[in-house]
Amino acid sequence: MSDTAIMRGRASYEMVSGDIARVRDFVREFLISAQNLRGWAVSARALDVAQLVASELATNVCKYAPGPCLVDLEADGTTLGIVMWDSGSVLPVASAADPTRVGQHGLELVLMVCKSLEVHQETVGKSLRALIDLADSPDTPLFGPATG
Amino acid sequence: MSDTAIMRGRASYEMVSGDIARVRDFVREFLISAQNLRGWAVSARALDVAQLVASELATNVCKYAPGPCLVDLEADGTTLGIVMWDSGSVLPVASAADPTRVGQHGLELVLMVCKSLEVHQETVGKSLRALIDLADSPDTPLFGPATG
Amino acid sequence: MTTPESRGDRSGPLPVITPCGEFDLESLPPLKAQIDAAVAAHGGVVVDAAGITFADSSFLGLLLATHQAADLRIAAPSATLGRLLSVVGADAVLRIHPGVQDALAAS
Amino acid sequence: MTTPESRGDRSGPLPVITPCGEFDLESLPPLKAQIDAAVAAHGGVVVDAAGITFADSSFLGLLLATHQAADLRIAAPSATLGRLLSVVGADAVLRIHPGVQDALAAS
Ligand SMILES: Nc1ncnc2c1ncn2[C@@H]1O[C@H](COP(=O)(O)OP(=O)(O)O)[C@@H](O)[C@H]1O
Ligand SMILES: Nc1ncnc2c1ncn2[C@@H]1O[C@H](COP(=O)(O)OP(=O)(O)O)[C@@H](O)[C@H]1O
Repeated sequence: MSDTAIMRGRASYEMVSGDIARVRDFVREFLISAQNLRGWAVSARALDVAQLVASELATNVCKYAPGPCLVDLEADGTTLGIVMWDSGSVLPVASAADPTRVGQHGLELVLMVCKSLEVHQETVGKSLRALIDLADSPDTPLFGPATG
Repeated sequence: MSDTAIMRGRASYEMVSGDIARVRDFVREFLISAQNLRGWAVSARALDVAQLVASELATNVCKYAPGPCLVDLEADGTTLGIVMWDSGSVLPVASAADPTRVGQHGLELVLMVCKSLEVHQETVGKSLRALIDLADSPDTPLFGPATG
Repeated sequence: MTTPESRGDRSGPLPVITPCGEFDLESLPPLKAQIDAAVAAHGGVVVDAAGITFADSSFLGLLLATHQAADLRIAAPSATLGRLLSVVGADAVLRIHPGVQDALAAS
Repeated sequence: MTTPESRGDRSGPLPVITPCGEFDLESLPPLKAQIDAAVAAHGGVVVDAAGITFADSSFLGLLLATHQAADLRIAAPSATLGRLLSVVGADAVLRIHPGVQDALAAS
């Protein structure tokens, strides 16, 4: 696929009140433009999942790395990449899932609905990159069948 | 950088007794070949880190996803990628680091010494990809100064 | 048809809360306060969830915590919420009903 | 020069264990048994760590658990082990000595 077929977007936030919702709006509008301008198929599930992932990652910036946050979106006809950079140097750490915990399980959820999740150390801070399927497909088994 | 400048290696394991050490040997020998055949600079730290990451990922396959395991190595002159595929569909899940835990903290350690860590869902099982700097550089702050 | 009044095991029908819009970490506190108040007064609550256009793990945490402590009944979840609940398997744990009347009538 | 015998606070010098080679989940059990036996008999142990050519988080877990329960002294860690301990900040927690004699003489 040639690079001209890639659609990109970027936005920055200070993660003040209301910004979690603004990050979701940014992602939703990006996907709707992708559908309208490029004619790409974006399933209802993908629209849901993209906003969910954006919301979880932005929530974690609020909770664990308050301060500036940069969101990069990158789509081809098949997948959407959401890259969220924050200034915190602490990396989200993997440890055993605790099914008895009532807590938020934010990244657990992200892992379940994404094709991949990447953690990158940056010169300042870190970035997380989540990859989402735009269309429903047999390759996206863990979200289960769409119910609506 | 052209693709011919990339060096690749692949090995598969059943994760039987001794295989964790064999995965380390495979990675070490790959890096030593890279140094000898390509003249790439591989620091003592990088040799350590690569084996440490390989050992941690292989240990987790033994503990959490017993069965076949595929190791792909990919180096250019600057970084080494270690991709480890296993057949388990459960993904390593991120949750809060607990500094009071005496436990192994394997992936926490991997995150600390790598430039990036990726978790990919595959059609069967999953893969983890860790990226390591071959040379010591100011971009690799979290391992601290080499002591030997 | 079963009406709330026909349930014999409570002094009155459970209160019904009808949250609308998007629920995340920031927008959650007023809803949480409403749910907590209903639970404190009646031991349970029906959440009419048809108008929930977005929810994430913060909202999910509130549902699971409420369910552990009280009689939480979710009615008519929107497609979006239904998907969220099924991803994490919460649809097998929580009590979900097709409509508010079913939720009220359930025992 | 301080010799083990000059330490007055113990009935005898701590035992010294000299593990050599690579230590991971699989190769750890014999070393763990040796350390546990030394700790059971003497309340502590000196690990002469110069010959450790590789160690990972499984080994680190053994050191940290031993340190919490007993008088663990690490002597002359190899460069590789030194790097591992410093990454996780274990060098600030564990008792590390330049050589076996220093470790034995320490109080
Ligand atoms: N952006 C971030 N910066 C620093 N730490 C993070 C970030 N995101 C997540 N974490 C760490 O990873 C852990 C897991 O996050 P998550 O699964 O979202 O759950 P929760 O917020 O419920 O703990 C958090 O507890 C936190 O320690
Ligand atoms: N290859 C794997 N397959 C399935 N689950 C894994 C795998 N690797 C790690 N995990 C999960 O991630 C958790 C964190 O792993 P790790 O940090 O290495 O620590 P530990 O083994 O000490 O729990 C594990 O407890 C396990 O639940």
